[in-house]
Amino acid sequence: MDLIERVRRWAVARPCVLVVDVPGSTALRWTVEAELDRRGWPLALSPAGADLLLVVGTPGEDLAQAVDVVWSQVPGPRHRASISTGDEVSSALDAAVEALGEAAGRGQPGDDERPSPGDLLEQRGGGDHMAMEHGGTDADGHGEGVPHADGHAMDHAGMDHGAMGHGGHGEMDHSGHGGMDVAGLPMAGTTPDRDGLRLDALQVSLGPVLAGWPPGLLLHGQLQGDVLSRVRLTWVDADTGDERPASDSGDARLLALDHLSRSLEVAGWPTAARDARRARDRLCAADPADVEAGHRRAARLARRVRRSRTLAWSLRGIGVVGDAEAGPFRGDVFDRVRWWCELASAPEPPADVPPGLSLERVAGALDGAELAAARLVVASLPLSHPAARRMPLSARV
Amino acid sequence: MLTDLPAWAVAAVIALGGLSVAAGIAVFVVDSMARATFALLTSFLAVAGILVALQLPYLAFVTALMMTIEMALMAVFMIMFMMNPAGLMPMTMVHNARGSAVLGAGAFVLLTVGIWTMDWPTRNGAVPADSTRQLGEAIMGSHMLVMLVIGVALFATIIAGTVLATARGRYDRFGAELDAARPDDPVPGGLPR
Amino acid sequence: MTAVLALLALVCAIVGTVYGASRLMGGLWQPAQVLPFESGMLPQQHAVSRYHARWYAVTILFLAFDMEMIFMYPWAVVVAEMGPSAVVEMFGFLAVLLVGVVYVWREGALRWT
Amino acid sequence: MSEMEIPVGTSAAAWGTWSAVLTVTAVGLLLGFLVAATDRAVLTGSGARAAVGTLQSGTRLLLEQRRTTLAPDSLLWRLGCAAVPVLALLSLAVVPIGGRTLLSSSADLVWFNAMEAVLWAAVWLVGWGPNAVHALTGGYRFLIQGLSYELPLMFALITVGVGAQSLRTTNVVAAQADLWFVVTMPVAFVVFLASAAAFAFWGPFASPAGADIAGGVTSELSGVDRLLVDAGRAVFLGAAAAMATALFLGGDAGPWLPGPLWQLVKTVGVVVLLVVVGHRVPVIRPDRFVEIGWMVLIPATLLQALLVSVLVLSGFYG
Repeated sequence: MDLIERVRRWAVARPCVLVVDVPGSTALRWTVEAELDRRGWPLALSPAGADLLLVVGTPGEDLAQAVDVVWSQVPGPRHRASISTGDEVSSALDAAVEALGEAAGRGQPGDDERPSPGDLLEQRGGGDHMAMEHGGTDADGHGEGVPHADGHAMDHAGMDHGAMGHGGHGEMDHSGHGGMDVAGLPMAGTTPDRDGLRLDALQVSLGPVLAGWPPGLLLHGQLQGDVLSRVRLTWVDADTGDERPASDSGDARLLALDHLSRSLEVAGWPTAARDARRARDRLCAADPADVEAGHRRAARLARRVRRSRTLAWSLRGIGVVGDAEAGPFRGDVFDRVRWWCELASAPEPPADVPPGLSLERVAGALDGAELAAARLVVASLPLSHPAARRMPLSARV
Repeated sequence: MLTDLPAWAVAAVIALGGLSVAAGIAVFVVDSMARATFALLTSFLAVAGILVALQLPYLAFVTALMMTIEMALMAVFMIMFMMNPAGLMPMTMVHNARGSAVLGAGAFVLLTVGIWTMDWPTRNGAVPADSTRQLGEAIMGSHMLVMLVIGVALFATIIAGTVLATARGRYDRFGAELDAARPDDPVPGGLPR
Repeated sequence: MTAVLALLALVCAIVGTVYGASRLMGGLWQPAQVLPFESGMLPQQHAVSRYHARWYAVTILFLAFDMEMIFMYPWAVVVAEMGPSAVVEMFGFLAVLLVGVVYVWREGALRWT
Repeated sequence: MSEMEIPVGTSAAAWGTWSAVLTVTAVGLLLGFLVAATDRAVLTGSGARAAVGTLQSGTRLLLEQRRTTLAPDSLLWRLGCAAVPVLALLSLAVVPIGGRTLLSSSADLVWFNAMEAVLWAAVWLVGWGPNAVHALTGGYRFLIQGLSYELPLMFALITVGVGAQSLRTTNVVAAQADLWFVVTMPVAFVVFLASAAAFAFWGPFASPAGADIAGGVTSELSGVDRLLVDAGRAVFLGAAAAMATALFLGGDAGPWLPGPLWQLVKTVGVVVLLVVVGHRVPVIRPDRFVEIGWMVLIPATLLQALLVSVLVLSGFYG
């Protein structure tokens, strides 16, 4: 028994980590990611692949609910930790892996107060406070030319049982299911799609807890096959007034590297994304020699990314933003990746990055996009955050 | 015919034949389109196993290969078109169940009785050392015409299938004069045109 | 072929053993009952609805083209014996199919619509 | 009485059924481990420590709790998970180990192809089972990727068959006594390796398990289920590397060293090449790959087959 216990503890000594970013704790997340890279702990893409749920920063009410849902999906042995200041990163990770070893060594899920799927759905059915219902500042953030995207269908589709049977949902018909639920959830209804067919439309959410996704962003939309439509973007906890420090040390290069690492991760290029994170980590350092090394790394990465024909071929023509308002973010995803490269490899810290695009604009660009393309568009575009607009850039955490 | 086979092969043919029939019946019993499709695949894989027992490796492997791919694609279409594809709602995909059951069972009995009572010709010649080579010789030699006819038929299938299945064509993409430099498509592809 | 059956049996036994070992190592845990992952939000509908594959036109092309494999594998082993005529016939056959592919490409059916 | 019965120098006939079967399985698992460790070393830049790390994460998955989602199709889901490693190991039946294969029939190459084809069903089921949107999307991505790489892969295998005038792996190796096939069939070699990455949905062809869909088909897998799928992918990649060695790099031929050692050296070389090159490129998006597969790879592999046919007719291969 002792041997098995020791094997169990050894096995979780390098856990897979699912990182939850809280809006406004960007710099803290960079510190955490650097530490994880140093330790060689892999990043999980979904709760199923995670052992450790790491919340970086202090989430607001809605995000905390989302974290609870994700936590209920992590298989045991598991541990959940939160980090709120930069000094405690290393010690918090040590404590987390210790606690995880403890949980694994016990062998039995002693702390397993996992709510059942039925309970979770029940809570929502009872009209509980859910992030979904928050319009935030961008409640009507659907793209132009989307019929019936009145927010109403989104908020209620599948919430009260049989809601889809009610009239007033425009094109939603019920294809004979009579609004019955199976295991607490309804089946998808049908609506016309991008190409004029009537297809099943699956209501989906992307974010807030998703790898390579802007912290705190929430997307509601419907999927027909893998084409997204009726996209609505909101910030979670936007109405609670985010008073935390917004992002970074003021160096736009760091922001560029952050965007690059996210875009490259989503584009499926993990080694390049790792290089971007490492360059960012060095640039953050206090030691001038480290910063110099960071510059060199960033320049090398920029060269590598700009030269990659596969990446160019893969990202060309996606998410084209045409007008002048978009400023330097005009063009397709690859143009924007190249722009981030230019910014990241600049010898001197460039002047401020232009403000990001409004959620309405981005939602418009996502409408009718394929899921993979939508992810790339979101990763490549800077988004304007109400809190970020309000808050001055402040020192790193 | 079966007397030419060793005892294990006869046993395998019978067992796999039973599995194949059972899986075939399962197709109509299960609610879910995915399960129906993959029950049918099980049936085909059992047939591939029978071909192995009959010592026709090439036909066996190629049956498994083709049928799996085709069933995977059939699942795509079943799930694209059939309501409630996962069988989460009670439903049935059979119509006139009694009539079709009688018809199916009748045809099955007729064929089975035929196969087992028919006076099959006795084999003249030995089992080839390489059945794949023999097949190749037949296709390129005496049965060349078959291949040519099938080639034309497949070509016609490709053209007809595309014409029927796609709503957009080259005029939608390149304009009425077919002179657009870049096609107008909702999702770009890997090549410029 | 019996050896392959033995391999199949052994591999299935290994898979079974892995499941058994996991029960032993994991202390006989029940599988966790969870909701499907939707990035922290609750799923609103069952994901297994009718899924519109945008590339259905490619499947038709594939299924037709795929048929020629039945001929081509056996053809491969008799090329030398049958001489140039076999090569001409097979590649003539393939050329016809390739014309079909080019047609499909020009119609835009290789793209996701 | 026929070819299926006469074990033409199969490993089962030479070493006894069970020792041959055990050897194949052990080699398969070692190849999978090699691939997984190399992959981890390149991904994390951790060097030799990656071997321990691979063992560690394997053990971690072994003790991890499994999950079931809401209203899953458990039967098909678990079947799909278990089928991935089973098919990977079965595909090794026609890969020569120590100069012998476990199965030696007149259609060995078709067997390898068929095992990879049955994987289509398995991976799609892994995506379909959990009733989750990301996994489902991943399963469909695997199919469309398959539609694009399958025919080029078949043509690559057929080119080898033409060159050797046989579909039996041992004959293919024997036919390369004078000249490795890679010299006259470079296109087929590259396409074969790319297809190997595609059916293991790894590296540039990893979009069915992509980061943009939260891990795709693997997004709802934990514990043993994830272990089986990941191990199966690694074994498939390793098996394909060993097969590439036999089909294009002369198998166990080479001076000075004993045959099996040569084969090992070549296989390790192919694995390292595949992993290093595979991580130098981003994921190839399946909607873009369709046109490349059909309009570039199929004509290229067909020209390759034509070239080899002409060489065969001219008596080039002796």
